[in-house]
This record gives sequence, C-alpha cells and structure tokens, in this order.
Amino acid sequence: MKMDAFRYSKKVLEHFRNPHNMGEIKDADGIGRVGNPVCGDVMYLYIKVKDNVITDVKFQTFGCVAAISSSSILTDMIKGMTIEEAEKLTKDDVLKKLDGLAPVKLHCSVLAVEALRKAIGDYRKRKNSERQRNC
Amino acid sequence: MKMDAFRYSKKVLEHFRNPHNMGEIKDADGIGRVGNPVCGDVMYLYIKVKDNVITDVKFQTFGCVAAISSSSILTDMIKGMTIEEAEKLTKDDVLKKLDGLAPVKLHCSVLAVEALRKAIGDYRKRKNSERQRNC
Amino acid sequence: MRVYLDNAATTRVDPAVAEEMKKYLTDIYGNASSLHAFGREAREALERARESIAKKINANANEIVFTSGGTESDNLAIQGICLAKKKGKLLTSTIEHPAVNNTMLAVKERGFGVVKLAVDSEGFLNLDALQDELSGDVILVSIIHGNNEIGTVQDMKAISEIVHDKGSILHMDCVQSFTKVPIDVKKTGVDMISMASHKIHGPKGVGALFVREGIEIEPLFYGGPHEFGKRPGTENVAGAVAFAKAAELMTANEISKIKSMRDYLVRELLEVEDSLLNGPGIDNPNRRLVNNANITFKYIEGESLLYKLDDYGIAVSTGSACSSRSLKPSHVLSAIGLDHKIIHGTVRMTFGRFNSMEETKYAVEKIKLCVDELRQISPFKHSFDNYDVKG
Amino acid sequence: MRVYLDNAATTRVDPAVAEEMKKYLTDIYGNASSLHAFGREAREALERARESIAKKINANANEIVFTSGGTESDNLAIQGICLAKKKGKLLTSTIEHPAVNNTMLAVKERGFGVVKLAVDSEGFLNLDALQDELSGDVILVSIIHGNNEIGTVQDMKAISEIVHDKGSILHMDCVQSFTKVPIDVKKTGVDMISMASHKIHGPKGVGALFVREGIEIEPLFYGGPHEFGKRPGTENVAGAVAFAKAAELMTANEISKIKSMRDYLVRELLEVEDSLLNGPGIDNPNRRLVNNANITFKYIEGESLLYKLDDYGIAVSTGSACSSRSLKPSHVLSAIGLDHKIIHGTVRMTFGRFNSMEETKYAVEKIKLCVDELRQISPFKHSFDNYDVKG
Ligand SMILES: Cc1ncc(COP(=O)(O)O)c(C=O)c1O
Ligand SMILES: Cc1ncc(COP(=O)(O)O)c(C=O)c1O
Repeated sequence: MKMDAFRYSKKVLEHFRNPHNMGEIKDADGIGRVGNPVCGDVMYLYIKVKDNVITDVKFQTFGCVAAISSSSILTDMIKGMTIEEAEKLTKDDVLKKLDGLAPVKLHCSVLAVEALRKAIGDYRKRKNSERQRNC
Repeated sequence: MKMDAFRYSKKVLEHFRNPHNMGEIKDADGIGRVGNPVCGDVMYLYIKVKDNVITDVKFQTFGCVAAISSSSILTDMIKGMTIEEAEKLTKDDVLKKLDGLAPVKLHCSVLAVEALRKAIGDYRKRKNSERQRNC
Repeated sequence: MRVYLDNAATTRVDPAVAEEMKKYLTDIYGNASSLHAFGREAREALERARESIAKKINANANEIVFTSGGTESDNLAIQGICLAKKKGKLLTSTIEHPAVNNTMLAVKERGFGVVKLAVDSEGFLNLDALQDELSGDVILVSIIHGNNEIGTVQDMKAISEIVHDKGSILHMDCVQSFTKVPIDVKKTGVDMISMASHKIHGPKGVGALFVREGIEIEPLFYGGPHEFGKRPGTENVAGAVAFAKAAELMTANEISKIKSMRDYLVRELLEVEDSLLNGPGIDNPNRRLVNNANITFKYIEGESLLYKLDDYGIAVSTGSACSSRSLKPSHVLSAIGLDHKIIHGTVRMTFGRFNSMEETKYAVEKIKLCVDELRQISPFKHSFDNYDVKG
Repeated sequence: MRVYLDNAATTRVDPAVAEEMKKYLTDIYGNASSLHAFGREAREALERARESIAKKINANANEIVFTSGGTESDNLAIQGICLAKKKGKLLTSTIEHPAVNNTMLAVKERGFGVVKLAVDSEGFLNLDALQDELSGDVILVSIIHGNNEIGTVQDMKAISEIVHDKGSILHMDCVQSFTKVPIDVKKTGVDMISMASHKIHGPKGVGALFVREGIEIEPLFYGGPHEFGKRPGTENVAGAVAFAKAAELMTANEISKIKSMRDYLVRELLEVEDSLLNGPGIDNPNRRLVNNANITFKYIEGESLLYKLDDYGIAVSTGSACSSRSLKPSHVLSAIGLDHKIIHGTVRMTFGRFNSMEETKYAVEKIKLCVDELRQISPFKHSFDNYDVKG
C-alpha cells in the first residue's frame, strides 16, 4: 500500500528491539564516526581486525529506528569478513538484509556503510603508520 | 432561527389542512382571477354582494401551501365586510392573520389581496353596466 | 405509518453500518497518520475501506480520495482541474446538481469558459453537441451520471469515448448512481467520479473522488500530506469504513427489491388522470436509476402535495433537497422541455433499502387521495384554459 | 496495558457521544434541508447543536459554520478572506499547524503578502512585532491559539486588541484549545476561530468555524445554500450533534483531572538527567494547554523512543501526527530556539479524558526505562562532544 510506505519491516524492528553488537571497543583497530546532516543521526563503528579479518565489531548510534537497525545488521554482516570483502558492501546489501526501508529512510543505510568505510580507512591509516613506525 | 425561516406557522398549516370557503360561486357578483408570474400560482376569487356587504365568498387556488392558506384566510376575513372595508385590506393584514410568512413566500399573500381587488373591480363594473342598463 | 420516500436526498444509515462505525469511534480511534499501534490500526482500516470502494468501481486503491461528501468531491474535480490547468474551457450539461452547476458558475467568474450542453426530453445528453463543442482547449467535461431529479443514467462509455477522442478529461457526478448502476472505470475510461456515502445508507459527511492515476488536480485546501496530497485533514476513519460497508451492502438483491417497489408506484400513479412520468421509462435500470420516480400531476402544485403527504407521514420531495427552499422551477425539468405550467406539479419519490411494499401501497393510496383533494381546490380541472389571467 | 498519550493527534470518541450520534444515523436520518417531518427533525437537531457550540464560546448560533474538520476551518478562514478581499497582506506566526502554514504558502503563491511573526522561547507571540507589521493592507492575522506541539496558549484578548486597533481581522486556530481554555468571542473580540470535534472526544470529520457576523468570507466550494452560504453540502447532522455533545462533556472537572495527570508526568520526567520541558511552565492553564507535555531527552532520538514505547503499548508522538512521516525537524521547536542537535530527542505526550493515573505511572516508568536503554546505544552520554564528525 502506497500510503503505508513508512512502516518498518519485521526485520528492521527485530534489530531495533534487540540490537546486536551494541557498545564500544576501547582498543579498536579502526573507528568510523559519521554524522548525517539530513536528520542529525550519528554513528560510531568500532572494528577489531586480525590477519585482515574483522574479528569483532561494535557500534553506537544516535538516531532513529532505521539508523539503529542498519547499524545492528551491518555489524552482523561484517563480522568474519576480510577487509576487502567488507569494503565491497553497499547500502543495497544492507537494505536487502533489512527487507527494505521507506524512501525517506534510505539514507540511514548509507550512514552505516559510510561508517564502515571510515572505520576501514582508519584501520588502514593506523596500520600504515604502524608499518612506517616499524620501518 | 435564521435557517428555519422557511417553516410555515401553525396558522398557515391549519388553513392549508382545512381551507375555508373553497370552491366556486356560479352566480357570483364579482370574480377576481390573478396569476403570479414568480411561481405560477393562480387564484380565482368569487364574491356575492348584498347591500354593499360581502355575503358569500369562495376561492379556487392552484398553488403552494402559502397561496392556499392566504386564500383561505382572506375569504374568512372579508366575509361580512362592506366593499369599502374589504378594499382597504392589505397584504400585511393577511400576513398578520397567518402569523407571518417566509420572505420567499410573501408574494403569496399579495396574490390573495390582488384577487380581492380584482373581484371588487369586477363587481363594480358589473353594477355600473347594470345601472346603465337600468337607465 | 411513516414512509420515507426521499432517499435521493439522503438515506437512513443501515444499523449494520452504524454498528461497524461505532467500533471505529470508540475502539479503533487512532489517527491514521500516527506511527504507533493505535495509528497503524486506524491506517489499516482506512486502507481496507479504500480498497473496498475502489473495488466497487474497478479502480486501484490509490485512485480513491476520501472527501466530506458529494459536493466536495464535485468541487475537488472541477476546481482541482481548473487550479491545475490555470485556463481553458469546461463543458457540462443543463441538468447538473448545484454542486456542479454553481462550481461551474464560480470558475466562469474566474475566467474559464463554460458551455452547457443540452439534453433530450428524457434527459440524455446530446452527444452530437458534445462532439461539436469539444476542442483542444476543453480542459474538463463534467456530466452527471445518474440524475438526482429524473433519474436519467447517461451512457458513461459513449461519453468517455467521445471526450477521450478529443483528448480531454471526463468527470462524472456519480453521487446518485454509485452502487445502483454498475460502474467500471477501466472499461469506460472515465477519469474522475464523485461519490457520497449518505445516499447509500452510509453516514453523512463522507464521500470520495476517484481520480485516475496520472490526472493532476490541485487540492481545494492545504494542510498535512493526507490522501495523496489531494485532500488534507485528519482522516475520517470511521466515516470511510462506514462508507465502504454501506457500499458492500448494496447488493443486486437490494437493488431489484428497490426497483420493484418503484415500478409498482409508478404504474399505479400513472393511472391518475393527467399525470406523467418525467425522465426515461422504468424498464431499463441502465437508463434510469432504479430508485427514482418523478411524476407530474397537472393542475396542482408539488409543494402542496408534499405538505399534504407530510401530514400522513409520507416524505417526498419537489426537487433536490437543497433547492427545496427556493421557488425557481427545476432547471432539470425545464431542460427536458416541461411546460412551466406543469413543472410545479411535480414530485419526486425515491426509494431505499428500508422501504417495504406495504409502505409503497400506503403511499400510493394517500398520494392519489391528496392529488384529488388539491385538484378540488384548484381552478383548473381538465385543462389549463384561462391560465394566463390578464391584469 | 495500552496507554494512549497522543490525544493532541486525535481522541477516543466518548461512548456517550457515540451513542447520541447513533440516534442521528439510524433514527433521525433526514436531510436537514428537506421540508418534510424527517427533514424538520434533522434541522432541529442541527440547530440545537449549533446553539450548543455557539454557547461554549459565547457566540451567536448564526456565527457557527459547520465544516469537515480543523483543516477545512483554517482554510475557510484564510482562503475565504483572500477570495473576498482579492489582495493584501496576511500575518501569521512561526509556530502554526500545517493547515495554516501551508495555506499561507498557497495564498502567497497567489500573490498575497505573507509575513511570519516570531515567538519567544516559550512560544508566545512577539506582540511588538505584530504591532510593527500591522498596516492598512493587512487583510488577516491568523495565529494559533493553543499550540499543538508545545501547548503555548496565546493571549487572545491582547492580540485581538492590537489587531483591531489597526482595523484588521483576527483568526485564531483553536483546534487544540477549544473547551480546554475558556474562549469568549464577545469579550476578546476575535473574528474567526477554528474548532475540530475529534480533538475533544467527538468524531473525526466534523469541525466548525466561528465567523463573526459582518465578516465577509467566500466559500471554498460551491453547491446548495447550506450553512449560510459559506459551506455547501448535505449537513452532517449526526456529526454536528456528536461534536456538540462532546463539547458539553468537557467540564471543568475533566479538565482538572487531565491537568493533574499531565503535571505528574512532567514532574517525573524532568527528574531524568538531561531532560527539558519545551513550552511554558505547567502551572498556569491559561498559558499552557492542560493536556500537553513536550519533553526533550538529550542524546537520543524521539522516533526511536516512540517505537520502544509502542512495544509497551504506549502511544506518544514526535510532533504533530501529520508530520510524523516527515524528517524535517519540528518548525515549532526551531522557532522557540531549540538547538537542532536536541530537537530530534523530543516527544509529545498529550492526555485525554480516558487516561488514568495508573496509566500515567506505567508510562513514566517505561519512558524512563526506554530513555535509558537508548542512551546506552548512543555515542553521546553527557555531552554532544564530537557531534560534528568531519569527513
Ligand atoms: C447528483 C448529486 N451530486 C452532488 C450532490 C451533493 O452531495 P452532498 O450533499 O453529499 O454534498 C448530490 C446530493 O445532494 C447529488 O444528488
Ligand atoms: C492546531 C491545529 N490546527 C489544525 C489541525 C487540523 O485539524 P484536522 O486534522 O481536524 O483537519 C490540527 C490537528 O490536526 C491542529 O492541532
């Protein structure tokens, strides 16, 4: 139903009710912090990486239902992935897993993917500087 | 109540339900026939006159509730009047007796008074021609 | 006995409809635009009602805009197109309801061209005239589908084809015909149709406008994003649900029951001397609304007959309810060529689901009696000789 | 437990109102414009309802025009004046409901001047600004009386005096304030006020506009001569009767019961760390709607709180119901100067006659719990440090 486009899917509400991987990793290997100017949402993503594989991940999100569930599902998705695999994830992958989002809420899935990209970038930067330091 | 201005008074409905002096006088001394171009109503008024006094009166009306009750009340009013008294009647006298009429219906009381004027005119004309014949 | 024969003016709400409605007043009372459970329940009910109305005319749910009634629907269609198109010409008929007639007058004052098309003696639109007047600048054709006074049902498909041949848009006022005549917006191609709940045993204050997807109209008023941006205001959920329920209850059975009572009444009353039926014959339900009888009794006046019948508990009308306070002779009866002398002797009797054959027989008896009594008062008996009395 | 705390969006119809209404659906069902007994009964009911609504605001019955709701009333006032005056300037505030806001936008597009007047941090209109902007060409001032989001109740008399000093016309949107704040149109001199039934435990689909005798407005749509020529369409008798009944049931007792629940909730929730009340203080019922609580919880987002509470059966809102599907931060909260970071952490809880203290306590408990849970997910705990994350 057209007028019902705003409703959240069951999947979205499931993750909202019981968000997975919520919290902070004090000694993270990479941190992605992104804010969404459209609606004021903010997401922090923390990753632990070992042998190029994401071994742990946590998030903190200030935002709406869609933002929180996108965060939760994304953390589920990337745990165990290699950095390269994770890097290839798009907002559409997140959307699919969430059984879709209303058009006005699409940007929330973007937020999660952006946080991931930033966390990976941060992880690479740290590794680089580590390597440089090791040289 | 303003929006109720169209309702008929009890008096109007009484006369409508039981119109007085309804019918025709075959040997009338005066007949007034008037039509109302506004709403298509037509009224015929028949009078019998003796010694300048209206001794009998009857009407036939093709028209709405207001037209029929105006006819009825007018016939009641003029029975027993002298021609001069009857001639002085105005639509306001009729309206008063009917406890008023809605603005859109005012012309119905005019119709009755006009029929009366015409019947009196007819009566006078006949008397005149009679007198002339008697000369 | 009380006999309500004015179902074209409005109808008794079916107790089953009232019952259903109550649930959405006191139990499912949320705002259909609210996000919480109370709102979602209301939204679901509203959308079910929309689907149901859509189904009745073979439309899609997103083509149904709920309004406050027939008048608003007519205005939304006509003004809505005028506001969207900014200029142009509109075609309509000489037998429209005031909701269309007066809206046409209003847009005419705002600079739009308005042409009224003639009808024949039964009230059917002159299709040649329609064809002739259609030109590139005609932004809308608005024709009453089932006439509220004389029951004439226009040929929706034929009109639609002509209008679309010339690339224009067709609105039909189906306030009287909805559920009484089968309407299929896909088969006929009509672009907009007006409907009202209170004419089909639903509550007053609810109506709908079907607007074909792709037809752009501007709203009449502004506010929230309700009803696809075409009609703002907190949705009248209980009203919409009740409207849908009422439409569902108008079955073929009910329709044929109504028709048989109407047919009986018409046949009986046409036996009265100097009486005539206005509008199409009563046989074909696709040419005349099954619930409508419009009869002229010569030599008497309709309002007088109305009041006499009122004393017997019988409700009839002398025209449309909203013009009953006006003295002007019916423009519809004038349009079909009725002489002004006899126009005033016309009464409309319209049936509904709650009438019975017993009531109908009682009404016939009293109508005959009252016509007779009024004719006794009337100066005219068998002709209108001497009608044009001179000064 | 289900707790409905969204009574500013809409209310549960009082069973007594629904009962009364039913009578006018199934028993007194005539068309109020019909001449027969069925019509006269309906007319009498309609006019009694009109008298009753008029009395509530000390108006005359012929100054009450029934409409389909608050949105239509607002539009009839604003568009009605614009259509009548043809040109000129309109003044309004920065905290109007979309029914006024978007109508102002529409008339602006049609060439009218529109100026929005600022409010202070509690939402009260800047009277100096009003004075300054009033000039000879101001054809209408339209100000919301009781604000639907933050509950601010404007000083009707003071505003009216200023507006009339400059010879202009004052409309006030009283959709939220009607029956909750005493309104006296004679004492205050206000020229038009909008009201809606569904905000006071009456049915949806009914509203009214008070139009002072002598104020000329054009109708929004055209049809029969109903409602003093200002609003055509078959009169919604049952709706009007129900609206009047609902208004009668809003007694001082009910109001004070509502206020005490609201006050309890606000006091409790302000004990939550980093929470704040938006709008005027809760003490003076003439400065703040007695049923309104609008609270910001820092570091969380209102929609998330709404959905969490929904799981507990508690209905709250993040703004007006009709903007709940939009992402834009509340223009009302922006207008009172709330920082955009915390605007989104706002929820509105509004009480009605059917809430209980038990429900209120349950709601307080769950709100505290949910705020806490959401703050655990949030990256911000005691400050918005690091909010402006850079690319
Ligand atoms: C053909 C037609 N169109 C429009 C209307 C107006 O509908 P409403 O009175 O519900 O506004 C009516 C009935 O009054 C009607 O019969
Ligand atoms: C202040 C205010 N004005 C106008 C409206 C519009 O009223 P309605 O939704 O009944 O059309 C509302 C409520 O939605 C309101 O709160």
